[in-house]
Amino acid sequence: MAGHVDALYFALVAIAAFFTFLVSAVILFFAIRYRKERNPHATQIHGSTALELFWTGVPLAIVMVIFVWSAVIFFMQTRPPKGAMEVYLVGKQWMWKFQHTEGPREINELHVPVGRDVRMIMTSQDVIHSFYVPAFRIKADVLPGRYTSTWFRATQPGRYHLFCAEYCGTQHSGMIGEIIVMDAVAYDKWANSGVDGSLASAGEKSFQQYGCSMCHRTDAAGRGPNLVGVFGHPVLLDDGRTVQADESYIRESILNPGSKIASGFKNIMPTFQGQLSEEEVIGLVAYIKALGNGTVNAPIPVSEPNNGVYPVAPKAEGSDAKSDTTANPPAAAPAPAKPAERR
Amino acid sequence: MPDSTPAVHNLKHHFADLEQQKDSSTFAMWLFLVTEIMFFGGLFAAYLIYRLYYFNAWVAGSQTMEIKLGAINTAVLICSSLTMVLAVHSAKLGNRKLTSLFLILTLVLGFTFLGVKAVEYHGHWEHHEVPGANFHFEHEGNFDPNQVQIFFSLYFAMTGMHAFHMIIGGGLLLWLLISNLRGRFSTEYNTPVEMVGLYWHFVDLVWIYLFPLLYLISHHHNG
Amino acid sequence: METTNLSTEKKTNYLNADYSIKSWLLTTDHKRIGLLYLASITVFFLLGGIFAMLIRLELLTPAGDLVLADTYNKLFTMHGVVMIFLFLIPSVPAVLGNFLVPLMIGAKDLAMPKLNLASWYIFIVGAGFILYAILTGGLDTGWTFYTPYATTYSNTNVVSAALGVFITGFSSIFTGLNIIVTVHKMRAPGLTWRRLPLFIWAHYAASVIMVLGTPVLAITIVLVALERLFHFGIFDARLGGDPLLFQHLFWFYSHPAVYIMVLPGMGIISEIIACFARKRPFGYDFVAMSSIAIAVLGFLVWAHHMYVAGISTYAAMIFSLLTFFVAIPSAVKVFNWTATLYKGSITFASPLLYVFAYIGLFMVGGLTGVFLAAVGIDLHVTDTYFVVAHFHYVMVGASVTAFLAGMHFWWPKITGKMYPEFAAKISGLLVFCGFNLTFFPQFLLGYLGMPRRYHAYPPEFQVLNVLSTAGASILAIGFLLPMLYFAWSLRYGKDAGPNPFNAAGLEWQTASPPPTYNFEETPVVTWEAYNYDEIDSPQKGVEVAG
Amino acid sequence: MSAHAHPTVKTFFAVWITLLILTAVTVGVATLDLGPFNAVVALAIATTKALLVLLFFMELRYSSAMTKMVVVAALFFLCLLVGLTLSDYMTRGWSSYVNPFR
Ligand code: HEA
Ligand code: HEA
Ligand code: HEC
Ligand code: CUA
Ligand SMILES: [Cu+2]
Repeated sequence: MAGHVDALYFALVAIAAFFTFLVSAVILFFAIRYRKERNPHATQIHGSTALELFWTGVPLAIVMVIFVWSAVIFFMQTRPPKGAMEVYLVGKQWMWKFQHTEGPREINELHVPVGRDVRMIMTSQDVIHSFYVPAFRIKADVLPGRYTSTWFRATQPGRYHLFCAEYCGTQHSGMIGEIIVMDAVAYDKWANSGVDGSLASAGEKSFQQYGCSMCHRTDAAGRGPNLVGVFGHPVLLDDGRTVQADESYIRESILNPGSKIASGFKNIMPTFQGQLSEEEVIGLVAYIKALGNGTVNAPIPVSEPNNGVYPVAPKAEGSDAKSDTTANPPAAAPAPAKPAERR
Repeated sequence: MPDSTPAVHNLKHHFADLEQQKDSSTFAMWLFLVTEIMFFGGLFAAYLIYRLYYFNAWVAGSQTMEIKLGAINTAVLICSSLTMVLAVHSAKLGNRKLTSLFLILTLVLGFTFLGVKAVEYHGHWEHHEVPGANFHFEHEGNFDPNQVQIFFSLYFAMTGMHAFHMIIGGGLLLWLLISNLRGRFSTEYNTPVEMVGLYWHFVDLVWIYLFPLLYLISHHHNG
Repeated sequence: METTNLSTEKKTNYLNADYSIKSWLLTTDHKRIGLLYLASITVFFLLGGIFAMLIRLELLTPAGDLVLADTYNKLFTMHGVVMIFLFLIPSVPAVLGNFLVPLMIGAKDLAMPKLNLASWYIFIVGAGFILYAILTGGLDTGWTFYTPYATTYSNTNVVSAALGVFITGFSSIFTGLNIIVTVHKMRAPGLTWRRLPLFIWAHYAASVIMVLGTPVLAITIVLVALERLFHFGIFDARLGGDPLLFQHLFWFYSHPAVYIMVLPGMGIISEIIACFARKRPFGYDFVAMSSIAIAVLGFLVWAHHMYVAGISTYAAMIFSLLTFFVAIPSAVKVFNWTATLYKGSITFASPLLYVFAYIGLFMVGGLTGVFLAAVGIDLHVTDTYFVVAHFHYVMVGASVTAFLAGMHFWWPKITGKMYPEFAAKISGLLVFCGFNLTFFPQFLLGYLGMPRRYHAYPPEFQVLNVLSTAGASILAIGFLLPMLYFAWSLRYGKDAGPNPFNAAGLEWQTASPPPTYNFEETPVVTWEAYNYDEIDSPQKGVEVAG
Repeated sequence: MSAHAHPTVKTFFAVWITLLILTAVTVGVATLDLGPFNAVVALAIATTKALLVLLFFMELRYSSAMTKMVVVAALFFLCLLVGLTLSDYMTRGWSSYVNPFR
């Protein structure tokens, strides 16, 4: 990614330098050639429509090329490839809290394997922060109240700066950290050295602890919908809309259950706003995601990009993705029958 | 015309004639109304976005409105627009008495509006519908009370800004009334009356949209 | 330069008509009001400049050791707020625009002189609120007031600063309104739209932005204050609101506002180039229309400040595309200015040197704006020093330089005295060099990844920061000098006469300083704008009206 | 400039009556259930009323072309504000909201 960005950047530097030097040189030349001593009488020229069109058209053509080029890069920067490993991030004044799906939690440090796509699913506990790793040329604001996401793939082991790029108060400049890129073997060792179980199993615990399992059961007796297989699929809402059950939707369903009601159910689920920490919510989200393919401890399925910020990429290759749940491409078919089945 | 002030007296030094002066004021007033449109525009944009996002909450919030009071107030404002227009008309004809009469009527109607609005606000306060610590919204429906709070935030911002404009309008009317009683206006010179008229109608116009948006359009949906 | 024998000594003019303080504070003369503004914004520029110097001093070392983090945050916030709302927005329009618009169109005053005076008072009251906020603990939200930080988390004086910005906004609205009405209704007989100086076109366009954009800022800032005071949830994510809505509404004004800051300056550039090249500006119609185009297109691009803020990818692309369009009219202007020099008869007076500096710096600033418009690049450099460098190039390098150019050019008209030419050239050089040394390294810093609004930074960025601080001290001297020699010239400067540069334009056809009602007789215009051929032809001088 | 026509008192009363009737109508319609058309009808009526006020009470109908242009320009920029903001809000959920409208 850095390569793409740099290429465009240097192209722009070249264009900018060209125009700056061209115009400066012309001005300098005219200023000397037509100085009063040498040219005591000005010749009045009113203008030239042909020239105007020329120097409107040329810059326009140039910027259109730049637009397309940069838009392509932007698409790459904002659409996580399939099969990316996922890391959850909670920003707060003034620290970064990471949670790996394998279980480890970190503060202000993020260990990732080299050569793997890493997708960040991020939210903030308070104000807006911004996740910025200059070496990877990526940045995305971390907002309170919803998930945003971005992704990167580190190509060189090493330690890289992580900055908070959105002003967030007193210690904004202290909200820095490091991305530690390790080779795959070292990373696996690191990830599995801890005692903590996976994120989904932590979520499973919360699921019991907060009584979610009382209503959300796998048999038909639950007062709430069966959550198995919800994730990654369209959900029909009672107002007729259909939404994609992505991380943001799950999050919203837990914290603001009233805002989107699954069709066929009543708005009886209590809000858990204020009772769950962002970390617990993340655990629950990871758990419900894992339920998506039936087995909690199965590899986390490939998910769609989160609600809103970075919409779904047109389905690309992704053949090496190990997941199978995408066999049912969610955005392709609104399939209102699907949620109905679950009732 | 009775005791009309000499036209020259009202011509400011930097204008060539009264016509240029009047054209300038009218044009300036319309430009000012443009800024008002953009001012309220920000609120309307917010309203629209949240209505699309939080439809159920919007319905719930809207259904707490007293349509009857809103309708009465709409009628009151429309009447005040009529009296205002008549005030302008009489000022143009140089009829000082009628001008005063209509200005007073407009003023009275304006305050009636504000009074009714105050009653409504009081009701919202009683029902804990004012955003903030006091806010409490307990109704059946598939929505999050916080979203209803946003509805009320916008409700108070919009109607509050509108009421604020009415109060300024009231001040202007009072000033017109006093000037008129002092015989400042004549057939030649009555621009201030006309300008305040434009302002007053604009404020009316904002309400013409606020009324359906806040009171009516969600009346029949079930949230 | 031809010295006229018309002595201005004995004549009464707007300056010596009355010396009492009351005659200044209650004046409705646009020229005096312009000077009231000049005095006020100079004070605010110095204040903002002092904040800037403290910022630069702090950044001399990587560790945040000069001031506390909180203090630093207040410094850049107050620097931004003061420089933007109290200095740059009123700078050209309310000083030079106020002074010159009526003169240039042959009017006795602006259409609404009392409103004009009221604008100044409103400005002062608004500034008072902002200063109050600064004095009672400051403000630390950044000049952008982003929510929810500004509404919920900051514990500084947001409400009074917001109120101040709200109030100064009205001053700006009224100035814009006044200029528009004046241009429409007060033009001298014969002065058709296509005979208007480009300065007028530029101010007209900027005024359109002030009238259309500022109210949206006003209501937004009111909502921020309400949210802070009464817990309205409109922008608060915890209450279900959307912080991005604030950003949309804020930038709906604040992007067009950057063109309020630059357009009037562009008008100055057109006047000065024409005068010192002794030519009608190349492509008059295109330059005039590009001002209008910038004003209109400027309203379509605001979300380029929000590419990574969480807006939809599609919206980001739409706004990116539109942003590229707004660069085109600026390109048209630059090329036409250059072409105006062709076959001119050029004298290197200091205003023209400032103009050359302007064009160079504006190109760099503008073209790096094009970098930022490119979504793929902006993702990396947004909220870094690259952006800081970009906007200082356009705001300081371009707008402030244009303001200085204009001040030199019209100083003789305003005061009747010439500034010292040599000192002016030196200060121009200092500004140009100091400026580049201050802000060019910041482009590099930004691309290397140094985030903005950082009180402390990793040590590898130090060298470039030191360069930048060094440049800032040169720049400070460059800005200080004109204030000194302008003041000096009031007493010791040569008498200028009505038209020291032999310039076209109605403002030069009355005495310097002009009499209270500008013209002894309302001029009747029978010639095209920029009739330098007639002025310079030895047979036919243009008769001086009045 | 003062040559142009002016509305008469009769016009004012006619407009006034129409406005009151329209108010009654819009309140009446609100009690019917028209689904999404409640909003459409209410806003259509509001716009009619607004136009009446603009054209007759504010005498826009009798004003110069310039004034009319000013009003149109204001509405145009208002549409830009609303429209471009919505371009974000309406496309945010393109991956998720299969049908963002109802
Ligand atoms: C006077 C003020 C001013 C001016 C004139 C401009 C002009 C421009 N600005 Fe700038 N800008 C700011 C002040 C200004 N800006 C400020 C204050 C901020 C940051 C606010 C904050 O976050 O605090 C900012 C931030 C900013 C951003 C957001 C960056 C970010 O936060 O991520 C962007 C993105 O698109 C941008 C773009 C542009 C563009 C495209 C122009 C264009 O108008 C430039 C047009 C000019 C030219 C293009 C040069 C001349 C043309 C030629 C020499 C011909 C050749 C041209 C081509 C081939 C294209 N600006
Ligand atoms: C018109 C607008 C304007 C102007 C003129 C300036 C002028 C300057 N700015 Fe400003 N700047 C902004 C608008 C402006 N700035 C804005 C909007 C921001 C963003 C704020 C935010 O993030 O919220 C910003 C932010 C900003 C930063 C980034 C802070 C950060 O992100 O952490 C820096 C850092 O170098 C900086 C430096 C300077 C310097 C060195 C000058 C110099 O040009 C100033 C030189 C002038 C003087 C010094 C005054 C005159 C001289 C004297 C009075 C001499 C005597 C005084 C001394 C010797 C101390 N500015
Ligand atoms: C009182 C019963 C109850 C409890 C306790 C409860 N839920 Fe629910 N939940 C429901 C009902 C009913 C719905 C469907 C209506 C809705 O969308 O609000 C639902 C919907 C959901 C959905 C959206 C599913 C879909 O198909 O769209 C998720 C996710 C969810 N709940 C998660 C949780 C979690 C996590 C907890 C515990 C922290 C929990 N629930 C606790 C009743 C409950
Ligand atoms: Cu977190 Cu800045
Ligand atoms: Cu911008």
